Formats: sequence, C-alpha cells, structure tokens
Amino acid sequence: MSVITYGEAIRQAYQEEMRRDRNVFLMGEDVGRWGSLYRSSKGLLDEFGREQVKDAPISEAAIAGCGVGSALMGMRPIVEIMYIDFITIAMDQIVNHAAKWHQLSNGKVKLPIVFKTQGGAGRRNSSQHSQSLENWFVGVPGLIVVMPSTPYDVKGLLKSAVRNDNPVVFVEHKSLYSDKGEVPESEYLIPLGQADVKRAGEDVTIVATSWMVGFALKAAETLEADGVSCEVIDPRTLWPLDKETIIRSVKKTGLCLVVTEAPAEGGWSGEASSVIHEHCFRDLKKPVKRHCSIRTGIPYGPVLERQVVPNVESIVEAVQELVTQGSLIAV
Amino acid sequence: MSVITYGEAIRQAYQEEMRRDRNVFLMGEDVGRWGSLYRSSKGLLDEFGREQVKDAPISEAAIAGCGVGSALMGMRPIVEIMYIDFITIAMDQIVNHAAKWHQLSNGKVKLPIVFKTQGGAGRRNSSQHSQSLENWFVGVPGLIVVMPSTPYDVKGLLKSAVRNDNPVVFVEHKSLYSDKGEVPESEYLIPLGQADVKRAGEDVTIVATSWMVGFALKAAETLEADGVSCEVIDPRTLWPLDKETIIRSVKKTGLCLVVTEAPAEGGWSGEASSVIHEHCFRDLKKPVKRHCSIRTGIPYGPVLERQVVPNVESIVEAVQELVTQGSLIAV
Amino acid sequence: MSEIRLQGLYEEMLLLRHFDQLSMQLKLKDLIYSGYHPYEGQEAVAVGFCGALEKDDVLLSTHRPHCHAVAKGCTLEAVLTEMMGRVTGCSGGLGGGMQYLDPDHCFYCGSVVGSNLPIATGIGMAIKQQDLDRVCMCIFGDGASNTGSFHEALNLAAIWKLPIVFVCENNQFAEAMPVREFVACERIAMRARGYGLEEITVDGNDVEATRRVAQELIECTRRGKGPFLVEALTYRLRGHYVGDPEKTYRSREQVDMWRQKEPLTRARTKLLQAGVDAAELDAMEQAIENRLDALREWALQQAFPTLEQAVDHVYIPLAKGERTCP
Amino acid sequence: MSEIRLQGLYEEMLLLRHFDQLSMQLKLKDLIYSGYHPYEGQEAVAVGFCGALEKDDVLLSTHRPHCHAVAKGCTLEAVLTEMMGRVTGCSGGLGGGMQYLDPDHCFYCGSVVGSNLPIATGIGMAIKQQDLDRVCMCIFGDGASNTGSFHEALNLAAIWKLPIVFVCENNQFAEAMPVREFVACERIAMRARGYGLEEITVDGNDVEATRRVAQELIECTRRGKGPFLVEALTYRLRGHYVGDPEKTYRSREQVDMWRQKEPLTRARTKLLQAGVDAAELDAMEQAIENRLDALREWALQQAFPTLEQAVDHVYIPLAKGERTCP
Ligand SMILES: Cc1ncc(C[n+]2csc(CCOP(=O)(O)OP(=O)(O)O)c2C)c(N)n1
Ligand SMILES: Cc1ncc(C[n+]2csc(CCOP(=O)(O)OP(=O)(O)O)c2C)c(N)n1
Ligand SMILES: [Mg+2]
Ligand SMILES: [Mg+2]
Repeated sequence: MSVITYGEAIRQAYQEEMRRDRNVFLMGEDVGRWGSLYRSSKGLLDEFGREQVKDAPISEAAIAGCGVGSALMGMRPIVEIMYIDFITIAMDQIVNHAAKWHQLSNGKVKLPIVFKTQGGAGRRNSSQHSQSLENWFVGVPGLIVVMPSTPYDVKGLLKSAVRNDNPVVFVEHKSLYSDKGEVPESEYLIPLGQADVKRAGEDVTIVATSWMVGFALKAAETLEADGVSCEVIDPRTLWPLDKETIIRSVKKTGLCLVVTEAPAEGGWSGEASSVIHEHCFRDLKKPVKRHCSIRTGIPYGPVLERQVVPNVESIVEAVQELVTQGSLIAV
Repeated sequence: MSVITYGEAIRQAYQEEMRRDRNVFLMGEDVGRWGSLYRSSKGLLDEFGREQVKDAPISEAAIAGCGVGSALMGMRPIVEIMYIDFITIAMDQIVNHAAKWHQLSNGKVKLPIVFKTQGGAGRRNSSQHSQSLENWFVGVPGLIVVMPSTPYDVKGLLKSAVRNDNPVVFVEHKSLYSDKGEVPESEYLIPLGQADVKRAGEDVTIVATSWMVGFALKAAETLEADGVSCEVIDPRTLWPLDKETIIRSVKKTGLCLVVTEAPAEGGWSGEASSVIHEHCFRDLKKPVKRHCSIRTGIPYGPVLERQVVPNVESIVEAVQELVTQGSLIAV
Repeated sequence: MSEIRLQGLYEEMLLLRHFDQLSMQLKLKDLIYSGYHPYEGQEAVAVGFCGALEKDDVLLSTHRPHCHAVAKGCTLEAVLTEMMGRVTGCSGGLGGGMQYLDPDHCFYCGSVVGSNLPIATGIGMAIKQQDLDRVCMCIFGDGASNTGSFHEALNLAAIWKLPIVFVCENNQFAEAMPVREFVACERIAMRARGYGLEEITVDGNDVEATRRVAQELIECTRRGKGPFLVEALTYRLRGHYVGDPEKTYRSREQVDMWRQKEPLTRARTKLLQAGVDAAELDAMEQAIENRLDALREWALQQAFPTLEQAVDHVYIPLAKGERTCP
Repeated sequence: MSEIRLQGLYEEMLLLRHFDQLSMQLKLKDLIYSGYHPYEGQEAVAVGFCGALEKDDVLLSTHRPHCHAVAKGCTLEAVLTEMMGRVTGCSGGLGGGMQYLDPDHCFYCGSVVGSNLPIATGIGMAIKQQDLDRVCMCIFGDGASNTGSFHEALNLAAIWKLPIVFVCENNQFAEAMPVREFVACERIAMRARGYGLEEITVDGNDVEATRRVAQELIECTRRGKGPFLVEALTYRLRGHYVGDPEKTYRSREQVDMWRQKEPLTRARTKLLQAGVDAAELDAMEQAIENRLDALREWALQQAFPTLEQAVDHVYIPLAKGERTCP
C-alpha cells in the first residue's frame, strides 16, 4: 500500500489504462497542457502524446458527440467535462445518443465512453460551479452512474469504468482531489455496481455519497463516543444500485439516514430512501431520514458554502434525532 | 362550462394572458406560422402579430437565453421547447442562469419565464421524442415545475405560470392535446403548488402525474367494481409540492401507489414516495409502492410504447397487489 | 474517380422517388407510425452525395433519412420495415422512421436536428487516428446550420483536420421556417469562412453536378485535405411531414416554379436529348415499380418486435466475473 | 459622438491596472476566494468598449469581469467587495468574482463561457420591442467564440436585427489553449460573414482605436443598424488565473514581446510626445494609488453575508392570496 491523493489515483488509473489499451484516450479542455484543472492528468500528454491526450476547445456538445462517434469506431474515450455545471451543454449527446444507441442497434453498437466530470461545493466557486446534478443521469436508461469518495475507490472504479462497454457518467468531487488514502501498489479493479461498507456498526445505517462519506465517517466517530454505533455505506455506483448491501444493513440497524450534497427534492436521496422503505419497511423503527443540502444556490465563500451543505456536526445531530426514542417528523 | 380540448385550453390561456398583458409573448419553433406542432397557438400570430408570437430558429440554447434576457428587461416570455427531449440543449440557460439570477441579485432581478414543453410517450415517436425528464428540474433550486393533466388544469395553471414571477418549467403531455374536458367560460386561475384530488376514495391513495392521471382514474373505476375504493391525487405542481393534500389522504387510506411515466430510478416517484414515508410512516400498512415505466428507451410503434408505460390494467394489478393482505415486496 | 453515367444516376433517383411514394402511401394508411418526412425533389442530393460513398465510409443522416439510407446501400427491406416498426428493420423496428442504426452499412441517423455533426467529429477522429482508408459524410439541413452543434462540430473538425464531408442539404425550409428568414447569411456555405474552409455550393437538383462535387470532395478528404462543407441547393416539394399545413408558409406558385427544376425531369430530358430511347427509360421505371410492389407485399408480412426484444439491450449487464477488490 | 481625450482614457486604464493589481494582492492573501482572472494588458478593451456605454445601456460580461464592470460604471466598492464575498458586493457577496449582477448599473456577468451571448439576444429584443434608446453590449473571449451559444445567439441577433454590439476580446488564449490552435479561422471576425455581418477588427491595445470603433458601433446600433460583431486583438499578460502554470503553453519571450505593446505604456508615450507633463501623469497615478489604498482599508471592514441572507431569494414564495379555482 502507498498513500496517494484522490487526484493522483485518477492519474494512475488513466496511465495504467492508456498503457494497457492504446484505444483509451482522454479528451477535454486543458487535459493536456495543464494536465487538467486539478492536475489529475499531469504529465500524461508527455507520455502518451496528442493521440491519447487531447486538449479540446470550449465546445462541450462537440466534445461529448466526439466521444460518441469515436466509441462507435472502437475507441474508448474518456470525455472530461471540467465542471458538472457545464454538462448542461452536453446533455443532448449523453442522453439522446450515448445512452440510446446500444439499444437502438439491438446490441450491435457498443459505446464504451466515460463521461468524467466533477461536482459539488467546497472550493468557494459559487452557484454556477458547485452543483450536484448526478441524479439527472440516474434517471436516464442506458447510463451507469459512478461517484467515488476515496483515492482507493476512484482508481479502481475509474479503471472499471474505462473497461466497461456502457457509457458511464463518472462524477468526481472537487473537494476530494487532495484527500489522501491508501492504494495498493499492485493493479486492482473495483466492480461497478458494488457498494462499500466504509464502517461497520449496529445502531444506525448512514448511506452517504461522494464528499459526504468522509463527513459521515467523522460523525460516526463522534457518535461512537456517545455510544451510538453507525454503519456507514457508500453506494459508490448510484445506478445500478447495490441494494443488497444497503438492505442488509438497514434490516440489522432498523434506522437509516441518507446523506447527500444535492438538495433532497428531486435528488438521489429520494431514490435511496424509497428503495429502503420498499425493502425494509417492517424492519424500520422510523422512516428513513434524508439529510441533504439546503435548497439553495451554493453561496460564495468558504464559510457559507459549508453551512448550506451537510457537515460533521449536522450529521451527528441528524443521527441523534434518529436514535432519540419516539421522535418522529411531524407533518 | 364548455367542453374543449387540452390543446384549445392552452390556446385560450395564451390568448387571455397576451390580451391582458402585452409584455407576455410566445417564442419557439413554428409557434407562429404553424401555431405550434400540436396547434396549441393556432391563429395567435394573426391576432397578436410577430411582437407577441415569435417563430424562432432551431437554436434551443439561444431561445432559452433570449427568454432570460427579455424577462430581465421586464417582458414575460413563454419559451416553447418543442419536445422535452430537446430541452437537453437549453439546460445551461435554464439551470445556470434562469434558476439562479433572482438569488444572485438578492431578489432585485425577477425572471418571469415559462419554459413550456411537452414530454412522454403515446404518439409513436420513439426514444428520442418520448422521454419524461421532469424530475431534472425538481432538483434545481429556483425553478417551479408544473405538469397538468386536464384541459381545466392546463388552462388555469398556465395562466398562473405566466403571471408568476419565478421561472416555471411547464411540462405538457403529447398524448393529452386532444383530450376533452369541461372548462369554465369565465376566467379562472389555478394556484401553483396545489394538488387536486381527482377522485375521492377510502382504501388506497394513488398519486399519479400527467398522462398517468387518466389511467389511474379509469383503474379506480374498475377497482370500485371489485370493491376497492381509490383516492386519486394529481399533484399538478411537482415543486413546490402540496404535501398536505397527499399526506392527508395517505393518513386516511394507509396504502399508497405512486404512478409515473418516468422510470422509477432517479425519477420523481422516489421523491413522492420518500415524502410520504417520512410523514405517514406510522399510518402506512405497507410501504408506498412505485409503479413506473420499464427502465428502457421508449420503443417505436403504437403497441410497444404502451406496454412499457403504466396503463389501466397494470395500475389495477398494482393496486390489487397493494390491498392484498400481507403481500410485501421481497428483497 | 469513376466516370459519371447519367442514366445510372437517373435510375437511382427513380428508385428513391418511387420508394418515397410507396412510403407516403403506407404513412397515409397509418402503417408508418412516426412523423414521415417526404423526400420528393431532393433525390439528386441523396444519389449524388450519399451514393458516392464506399460501403465502409460512414454516413450520418437526419430525421429525413430514408433516401440517404438507400443511396448509401442500406437495403430497401431494412429501411422500409424500420419505418413500419417491423423486426426486420435496421433497428429491429424499435427506432422508427427518424432514428435507426445500420452498422453493417455504416449508416446512422437520428431525430435531433444538428446532433449528428458532433458525432461525425468522433468518427472522423477515429478514422484519422486509426489511419483507415475511409471517410465520414455528415448530411444535415439548412435548419440544422443554426444549431450550436453545427458550429462546435465544424470548428472541431477544422482544427483537427478531420476526414469529414459536411453536406448541408438546403431544401429552403426548416419545417415552416424559410431559410431566407431564419439563416442570417445569404448562402449557408458562407459559414465555411468561420472555420477556415472554402465556400462550396452546388446545384442540388443537378445529379451530375452533385455526384461530381461529391466525388471530388470525398477524394480530397481521402487524401487528408478534409474537412469540407458543401451546400447543396434544392427544394422540398412536399410538406415537411404528411399533413403539413403548407399554405401557412409557402405558395402553390413557388412550389410549382420549383417543380419545373426538379431533378428527375431534368435528368430525363437530358437523357432523351442525348438520344436515349424513352421506352427504355419507361421500362426501367416499370421494373422499379414492380420491385417496390413486391417489397410492399413482403414488408406487410413481417412481424413486429416483441416486448422482450423492445426492452432488451438497454444496457450491457455488469459482468459478475469482474475481478473484485483485493 | 463625444470627442476622444487620450488623457482621460489613460487615467481610466490606470485605474483598472491598479485595481487589477490590488485584487491580485488580495487573491494572494486569500481574501478573494474564487479563481481570480487577472486583466493586465487588456485595459484598452474595457475602457474603449465598456466605457463607451451610457448608464442605461446593458453590458453582459464574463468570468473575467471586474474591469469591464468598473469601466461600465459599477462602483469599485461593489465590485471589489463582491470578489471578497462581502455583503456590500454587487451580489451581496453571494456570487463572488465570476458571477454577479448589478442591475442598477445594467451590468451582468457569469462564469459559464459563451452563455452571455444568448442572454444578450433577449435584452436586445426587449430594447427593440419596447423601442428604448438603449443598446446591449456583450463581451466575451476568443474561447467563447467556439461555443454553440455564440453561433446560435449571433444568428438570432442577426435575423432579428437586434441592437447588440458583440465584442470578442481576443486575448490569444482560452486558459492554456492558444487561439491559433483552437479557433479554426484566421481571425474570429471572419465568423461575421456567417451571420451576414461585416468583418470588423480593432487593435485592442490602442485605447483611442477601441473607443473610436466602440462609439461608431454603439451609435450605428442606436440608429437600428445592429447587430455588430467586432474582434479586439489584445493579449493576456498574466496567467489565466493566479497560479496558472503558464510555461505549459507559452514562452516568456512571447509575453515580453507583447508587453512592449501593452496599452498603458503606449498611451503614456503618446501623451508625453504630445507634450503632456510626466509629473502630471505621475500625480494622476499617485492619486489613484491613494484612492485604492483607502478602498482596500474600507473593503476589509465590510461584513460577510449571514446564512439567512445566503439562502434568501432562492425563489419567490407562491402568493397564498392567489385566486383559487371556482
Ligand atoms: C434540436 C431539435 N429541435 C427541433 C426539432 C424539431 N424539428 C424536426 S425537423 C425540424 C426542421 C429541420 O430543418 P432542416 O434542418 O432544414 O431539415 P429538413 O427538415 O428541411 O430536412 C425541426 C425543427 C428537432 N427534431 N430537434
Ligand atoms: C462552458 C464552459 N466551459 C468551460 C469553462 C472553464 N473555463 C473558464 S474560463 C475558460 C477560458 C475562456 O477563454 P476565453 O473565452 O478566451 O476568455 P478569457 O479567459 O481569455 O478571458 C474556460 C475554458 C467554463 N467556465 N464554461
Ligand atoms: Mg431544410
Ligand atoms: Mg481568451
């Protein structure tokens, strides 16, 4: 094991996959010269050249379509959309084409594209650069949606995404790039569609995604001290969802908190909560609680943006409310 | 009361609002010469001229942005996106600008825009012209999302949407334009954010949206014959949601089926189901059941597209499963 | 470049004309379900351009694709039955008349206007990178030239010098929108300058001209001189779709005026002047009609896809065999 | 058109230069939180174009907006404290340095490249329809000219003849992307032809030239001759943002070469040649420095918005009073 950052883990995943298969290439704004905004492709232009590392103009629709066309021809594009906020410009290609051509060809055409982007708050980028839009893609048949929270996960999942023959929307988090974590020296893959129990516990299940996973783990430590044992689950892949792992946990604990950075309404937390109620209704002591960002544009600045998003303290409070006897959300 | 079609109700709403306020104008592809694809603006170009009825080129991003800019200047644009599938091209303007500028101006700037489009299946248009993407907008703070199911509702809600000072995403359904229904001769408005109990019942609550409402009502009739009394609720506005009306009903019936045309995963059904569980947990005899389209691209042709979408028979079955003692979804 | 034989081109156009008519009849009988977009009057574009491609050249088409598809080499059977939603169609009857994929004939079309241009850049990029002896042709309408996709794709293709021939089939209308009023420049070809490309326009109703230009551009593109943008001027003689209230945007007179210039009459006249025997041409036409009658009968016998087929291949299930975490 | 006085323009440029430097210092002290995009070297564009607008003309700017904003008439206080996230900022400190709205000064900027062009069409349309004596100016970069938004907006503005002056501020780079490599045409102005507009280019480092052209175009636009697209050629002397690894895409030599042509030195030299007293100019500069020192002190005293302020105005609550169904 070596300790590396989330950003470096991504770089290693690129490097290993591009070396393994020359059809794998990275395309996006400044992925080459700059090595991408958060340096996750630093040095790759030198090693692989312009054939595999392509700087592209500010044309998100064309870049996404270029991914569709090149995948159609047997290449394996990794299309980087610098901020998920700009994926709004590439939606037609991703939703109307990438997601649908495999089925429209009755399985003949395969589109192994990774639409790689990053979302969320924490970098003081304000409301046009900090959104959490991942649930849009969960609602589109034909797409796989991945959201890794650790260096170990991002490397193993990115490698699997590159090798997968479906279009995959791969959502990193801007506040995680400098997070450090242990990653094996030897090559490994993490299967898509497999959740990970980040911490085992008995009293409450916390399902958290992306940036929220780290907060949930810290909250779990605090709560442990108060004698509340939390099991923290990171789905890692939002679709297809590893329901088994989540259900098994909730059947054990009987209490569940879903934590997402996206506001509750219309976000993935509703999907998770519904699935859990549908499968664990009789086991639940209380309804699943959703703890999500305030429904607002992300305000600017270091303080406010963290106040509108769930944090360690607010997660601790939410869990405490959950474990407190009888407390039920009133109408 | 006079009996008119959903399409005619829309036309009347346009006409009344454009006469009332010359700042109200309709813009979109062929809204003028053609009177729009489903003729819902037929004859308006003659009455109001090009100042209020503007045919626009195939430039969804520009049309949406034109809506933002003109609203900023005090006009009240109704921006028509011919199919919701093409709103993928206008997402940046709607999500990053229209939805955010009111807050970014600390309330000084108002953007009274109606982004009007139509979605869903039933017209044999295949997968690139039949999607149900409404939940995308529910997840975006700053937007109001409306989805009317009857001539009466579409007229009253469209007029309210035009008068509202928030950006409103107004999603009609392509299979409803020729549906007939009673509409008052005298002017009326329907408040945004107010659900409607389409049918009162005692045993089961069915929450259905758009095209699904009519199917749910027919299913309720069939079920009545079998002695199952269904209460059918149409939220009409997906955000802000009239939780009270839904909760009141579920507290009474203790059983709930949510029916949407969008596939369950990532769709609005998860939001509805979560809200109901959160508020009615102790009253529910069983978990809320979601009955939604199969997770697939909408296939072509008259038969298949109706088979992948909920229909009267499948809704009846879903309700019967719900009322059958003890039947619980297995893990 | 292969010699251009007018009679052969005329025969191809005749086939498309009759195929379009057959399709229209089926649409009127409601045997084609999606909006059907007639092609009458534009045959010289499909035959001249799409017909000039080799089998493994890639063609990206539009929501008005059936004649492009046939000219490219897709079978009449597959194209017609796709429109009819039968399992023998290009997309197994799941796509319908505006969106189907025929990988075996390197033909792909879709119903979102302008969206085929960005996809073309990826195909061109792959061809260039894999150093294949193939080209990509992307055909689209005058209306599509107003989409952001058009602009982003042309710029990308131009800066990367991709082997793509972009063909703008200007049939004077985008639905009810006359090109004069909705495209800001006099000729769409003028947009080429914005991408460092030359302005190329061709009479889209003169099949010899379209074929000649097509051959040249395809040839140059094979030699790495691409991309190219060419505007083919033609006219849509029928409504945008069957049932289009045409009078809301154009006059009978205008249509009649253009009917004088329609490509088949022009080609036939020229052939007769060149001494070709009218009877020979009539026989040719008769043979085509017979062929299409047989096609029609056959098509009506074909099955519809089952629900199982319709919901299959939504995505490729995740391999359980994948190596898991150590 | 008002007479052009170089000394006045020079003073405005000096203010922007020092304002940019002050901002950069605050960024280095981490008192500006979002990516800060320096403006050094481009002052003649902001002063020449944005400064030529009347108070109620509308300006739409970009992710590099601070100098555009000041030249348009926004107060230094509001612009600086917005970057610093203070409640006294244009957007009450909620937008930050790349996205804020100042309706009182008809100034709007955003951080999504190219997205201001479509919004400009709506403003132009409203001005035209309401027959107001106002114009809209939309300023954007070379990189933005590759977006679909650029194309769709220019076509729309052109077919509707909207009163908009589109200013492409070509500073030679989009982040690390050199314009030569990423914009397919030789000069961005060449794209005008695709919208039936004339090609207009101006030396963006010559403030008299930019102001002259700006006045002409604004004047013509007021008289209903719009829209116009003008390319102003300049050069970004600093990195795209503070911390930009510039060596990955350009050489010191290139930067030094352009520094010779930077607009302030040019203006100053010309003024001295014209006999203006150097001491007078130095005094002018000193006054500006003093003013900005005071500004800095004041800015640091300003409060941050509260959480309540931050989550207010997300939307306008639905009026309960609305008339309900009969
Ligand atoms: C992005 C998008 N917007 C609108 C439509 C609706 N639509 C279908 S065909 C058409 C006109 C296309 O005109 P043109 O590109 O000239 O092709 P033509 O129909 O003339 O062959 C429109 C607006 C669409 N399919 N896609
Ligand atoms: C749609 C979109 N894509 C990418 C970005 C990231 N980005 C921010 S500034 C920039 C470069 C813009 O270049 P240009 O338009 O020339 O303006 P300049 O920075 O030179 O002033 C990019 C790519 C963005 N903000 N928006
Ligand atoms: Mg056309
Ligand atoms: Mg630039």
